Amino acid sequence: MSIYINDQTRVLVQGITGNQGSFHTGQMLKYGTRITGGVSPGKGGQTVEGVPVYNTVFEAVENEPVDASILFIPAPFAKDAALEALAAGIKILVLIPEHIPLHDAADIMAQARINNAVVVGPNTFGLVSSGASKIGIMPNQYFIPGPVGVVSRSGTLCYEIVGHLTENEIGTTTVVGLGGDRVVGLHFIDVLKEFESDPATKTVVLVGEIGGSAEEEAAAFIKSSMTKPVVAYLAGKSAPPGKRMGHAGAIIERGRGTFESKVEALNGAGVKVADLPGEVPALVKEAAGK
Amino acid sequence: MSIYINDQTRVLVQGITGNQGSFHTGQMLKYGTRITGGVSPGKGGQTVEGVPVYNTVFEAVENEPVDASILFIPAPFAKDAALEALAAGIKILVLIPEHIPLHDAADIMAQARINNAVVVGPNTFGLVSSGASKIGIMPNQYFIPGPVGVVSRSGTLCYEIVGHLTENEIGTTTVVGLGGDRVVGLHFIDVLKEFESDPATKTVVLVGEIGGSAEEEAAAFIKSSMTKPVVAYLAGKSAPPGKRMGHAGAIIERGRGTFESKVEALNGAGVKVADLPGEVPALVKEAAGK
Amino acid sequence: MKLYEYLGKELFARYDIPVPAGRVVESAEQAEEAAAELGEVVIKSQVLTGKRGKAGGIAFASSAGEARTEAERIFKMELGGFKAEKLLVEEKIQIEQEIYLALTVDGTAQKPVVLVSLDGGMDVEDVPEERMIRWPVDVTVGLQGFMVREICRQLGVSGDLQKEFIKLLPRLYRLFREMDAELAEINPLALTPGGLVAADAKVTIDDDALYRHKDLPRIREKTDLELQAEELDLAYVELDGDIAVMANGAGITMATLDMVQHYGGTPANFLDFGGGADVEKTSQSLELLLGTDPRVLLINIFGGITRCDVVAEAFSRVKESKGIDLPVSFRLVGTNEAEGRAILEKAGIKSFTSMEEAVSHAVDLLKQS
Amino acid sequence: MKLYEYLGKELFARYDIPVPAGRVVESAEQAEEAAAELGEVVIKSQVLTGKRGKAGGIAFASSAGEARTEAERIFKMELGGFKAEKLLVEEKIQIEQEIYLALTVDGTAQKPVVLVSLDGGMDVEDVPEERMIRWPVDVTVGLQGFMVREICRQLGVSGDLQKEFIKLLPRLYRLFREMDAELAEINPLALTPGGLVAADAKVTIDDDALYRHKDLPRIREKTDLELQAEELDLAYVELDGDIAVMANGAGITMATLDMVQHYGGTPANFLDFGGGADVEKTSQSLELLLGTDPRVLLINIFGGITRCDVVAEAFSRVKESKGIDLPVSFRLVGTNEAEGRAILEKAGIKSFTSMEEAVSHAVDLLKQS
Repeated sequence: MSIYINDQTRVLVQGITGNQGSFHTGQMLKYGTRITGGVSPGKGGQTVEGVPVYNTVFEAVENEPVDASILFIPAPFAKDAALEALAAGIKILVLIPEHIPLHDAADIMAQARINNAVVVGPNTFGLVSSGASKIGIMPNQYFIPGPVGVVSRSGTLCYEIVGHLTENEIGTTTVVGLGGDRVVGLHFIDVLKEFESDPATKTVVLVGEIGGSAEEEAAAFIKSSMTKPVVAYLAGKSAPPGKRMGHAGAIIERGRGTFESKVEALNGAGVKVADLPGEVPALVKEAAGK
Repeated sequence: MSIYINDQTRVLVQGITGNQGSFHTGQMLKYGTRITGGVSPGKGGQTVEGVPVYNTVFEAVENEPVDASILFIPAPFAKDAALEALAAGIKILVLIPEHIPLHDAADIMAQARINNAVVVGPNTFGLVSSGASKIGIMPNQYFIPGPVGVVSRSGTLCYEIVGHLTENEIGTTTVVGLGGDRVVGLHFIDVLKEFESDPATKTVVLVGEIGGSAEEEAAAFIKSSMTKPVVAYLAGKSAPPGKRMGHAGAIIERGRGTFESKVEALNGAGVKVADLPGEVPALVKEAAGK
Repeated sequence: MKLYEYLGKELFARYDIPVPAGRVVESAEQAEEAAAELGEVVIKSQVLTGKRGKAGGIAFASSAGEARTEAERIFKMELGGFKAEKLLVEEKIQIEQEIYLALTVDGTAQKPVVLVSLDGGMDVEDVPEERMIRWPVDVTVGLQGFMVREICRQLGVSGDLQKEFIKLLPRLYRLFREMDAELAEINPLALTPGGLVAADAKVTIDDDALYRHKDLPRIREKTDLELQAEELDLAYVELDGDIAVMANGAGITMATLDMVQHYGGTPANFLDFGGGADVEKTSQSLELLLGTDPRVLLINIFGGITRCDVVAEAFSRVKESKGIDLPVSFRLVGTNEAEGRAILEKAGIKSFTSMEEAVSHAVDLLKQS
Repeated sequence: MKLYEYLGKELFARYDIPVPAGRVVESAEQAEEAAAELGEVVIKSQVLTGKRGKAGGIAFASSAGEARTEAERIFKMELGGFKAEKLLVEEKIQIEQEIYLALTVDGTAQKPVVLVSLDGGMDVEDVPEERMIRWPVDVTVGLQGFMVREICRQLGVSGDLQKEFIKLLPRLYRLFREMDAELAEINPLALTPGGLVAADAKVTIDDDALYRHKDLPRIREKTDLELQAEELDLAYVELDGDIAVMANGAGITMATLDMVQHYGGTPANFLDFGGGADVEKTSQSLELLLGTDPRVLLINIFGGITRCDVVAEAFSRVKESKGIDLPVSFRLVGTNEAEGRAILEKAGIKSFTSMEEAVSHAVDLLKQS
């Protein structure tokens, strides 16, 4: 079982003929993702890794229905491509690019809300239903089926933690990368809700970081509405206030979004917070053992 | 029974302190409409005909829930007021004003679609659930309960026809004025659907006019999906092509939307078209007798 | 409000939509000067009628002298009842392909709609339906690049022409929205060696939004009566018959005309004086009608928002001040009906409650007159 | 990119948001001239630090001479590590009330949000939460009049001030959206006898959208290293410690710093060289780091989109060309791990697979050095 996607999900790759698009199309196919088509304006009629390429999303969906689209589109053109996918009726969008302008992201989210579509990202590694379907750019080998749901604000750190789980032979149901930008589609709470109602997910790992109030909001939700155990790791304990650490979110401003406030909120919701990424598997086992 | 509204519908009057707003608030109250409040920026705290006046729609709905709002707002400000009602969660809007700019109407309808709201008008007399609730400006005395649903593109002509029905002691379930502008919220088909599924409505009267293709579309819908008898009257038989007769719609352009094409389409759907307004009651009786 | 071609093209230029180099001229001499500058030119009468070309209102000239001669000829022509006050003299452009492009509002979809066809240059009604691409635009999304790419795919257009469309369509959409246009039509949109150029411009601005466009000139290519009616905010159309008709509401006014014809009469006009007019405005509407010298006057009032007493009061006032000596048939029901009827009786006017009776009476009066 | 106050005010003026009359000056002489024109003035250092006023970067002057003296003083000051190159000399305005007004983007709501408080003039973090009105704006609707009326109702504002808000807020919203601002803050927004005036301007433009605003100057109030990093499109922050850290991804870079501290070391920087960098860019990132003279170098790569062989190749290249003589701890796993490890071995570099091992090794190296 999994959330959002499964092995039946029909996936479109927008920007399939580019370097990133074609490489990850191959990777996703290897993982088992059901890719039904790609879009690259002006390249219609070609194939990439055996996948047919269309000129427009409308042409693609005319030929075969599509459930989800992953975008490998340069940031300045990502809004247009995302709006195209939404207009063509696609209900799950995975926005890989970073540096999408803030107001473009706001415009995309507004249309996604209107169309009842789920947007993962932007600036995300995507999401994976382990062993069934990967719509993203994460390294295939770490994502093996198992009982743990993972949701993360950052990419490589999430691989690090999933890597530790895998080393310990703990697999995952679904791993979702929320994306590192200020405006992203899914938030912790959205994904926690899904995990809570997914029978296959027994334990949840939340990978957060300093800045913003997403972890505090997640903690409040866990406290009020979750029965499943949650384990967390938070990055940024050593970060000085007022400096932006890469992500739009990773900045401690005006005393808000500190490491301490997040740990306190999570602990208050019964969530154990690991000191080091390598401690996560033990905490998961401990939580699952209860 | 009735469609869209009934005697429980809580109605807000936007622009209640103006001449039209206050006069028709009185008329609607006399008819039995449940008016719970009015809005007039800067006039909050006053009362009109015993109805409390608020400064904003948000203030009004904070005080008492509202199901429908009727707007007596000068055309240049109508869009703002309509968007306010939609933002405040009101699901039925009756837009009385004429001369609302075309693009403003398009903007209003876009937001209404997003909010799943019904918009009656603009440039309409409103709608009335006979004997229960009137949200509009039509003269009270002609709208008595009975088995006939009426839907019309024009106002006074609709009164004329309902007047003939009343003279013949034929009452109405609901009478809906679609409004005379190029962009209006409800179309014939929307209202016909409601009448078809309203148990109290036994016969439907459609009052149309030349121009556009609304009557032809209605005819196609009647043919494919209606079991109840429909009687029609169409204005504009004598109108010369290319001249705009008042309404945005009432113009025969490029040989389309002629009287003859509409009569043919309606007859083809089994709809009798009256030659004179005064012939409608006889046709209704004949249709109901079948 | 329809804009003259040259005004439409001024708007196009403001929105970076390419137009041919040209000059607006008010005399044949100026046309000659313009042609001397521009070389081979096309001279186009600036009137609002659609069929300028067929009627001879457009001419080509390969020399300045020829331009002068043609301009003289066109200035003398009457097109659709009007003589042009201005001509547009434009460089002759090299056209490789003629495209039809328009934006209007689709009432059923409640949205702006893009219309494009590769069969440009001809009358739009002659373009086969299946050769016309229609793309409704959600106003909350706007006209985005992806829509143009999809339109191009459906047209079978790619490469440079697609790139030209991707530049041009969003500009036309912005103009359409920001200028409150009902219609923004380019026919033909000419593909030239230098790219797309708007060879014609038909832009109609929404009258109801003119208050937002104070910089636009007000165009008054109308009869005096129509202009008067416009000032009074009346919906007025001149017709050829004998019975002047005044009613409240567009639908019932049309129905009144239909009934006049049904009973064998001929209407002299369509006059909808709207809802809720006061005595002053109603009086002015009546005076306007009387100015057309009709043989019979037919007034049909079903008062809703319009009050019967107001109409009756206006009528008796005009009767007193101007004298109404032609036969009148008056129908009066609805809001404040009794008060209205009383006023009319005092003024010696009989009134009907039935529209049928009033109209057939009017036709009888016409036959008697 | 934060804009200097004077640039923010230039934008305000472009969007018809009233600002005080003023001059931007680059010398004390010019400040004197400006004050001679403007009368009583306020002189404001054009630096990006927030606490200009408290630090003495703002002064009032009632004569031209005084303006010169104050300007001289301010030009010499260092504020937030930078000396002002420009001062803004403005007429002193008569303030009846100070208001806080800002537009920013609310990540949770995914929408622009209006922030307004009648407690203006103070630091925004000192405004009590319940005195701050927050109004999220749906971008498909835009900032409409009704929203301003409702905000005013919640503020308890009516009459003339409400009218001023109704004029001003939609203009600030347009600026915010069209200029791709992350923040457009006016604090204080001054109520003067002539209406609302923006007494200050804090506008931050979204770096990711700067390509759409070629007319805006590029502001470079940063250290040389930060500027170099910006040119390389790296996320780089200088810190005070000894171990230079380079990793791929913001989260894991932060986690690496945390782990350095956990094992008793101190990080010299935050350097996230992103995902999918090529050999060239990776080499440049390394060179930048080496330029900071750290005592130990820690590289932590979990290759996903980043390829281990590329990083290893870059490292061995830099090692060869520039010579890396400081102790290095290298962690390398993920995409093309075997190839990367082989390259490192060839260059005589041992690498770890575990982040914990690599980090604790780096701290050991520091202790040994």
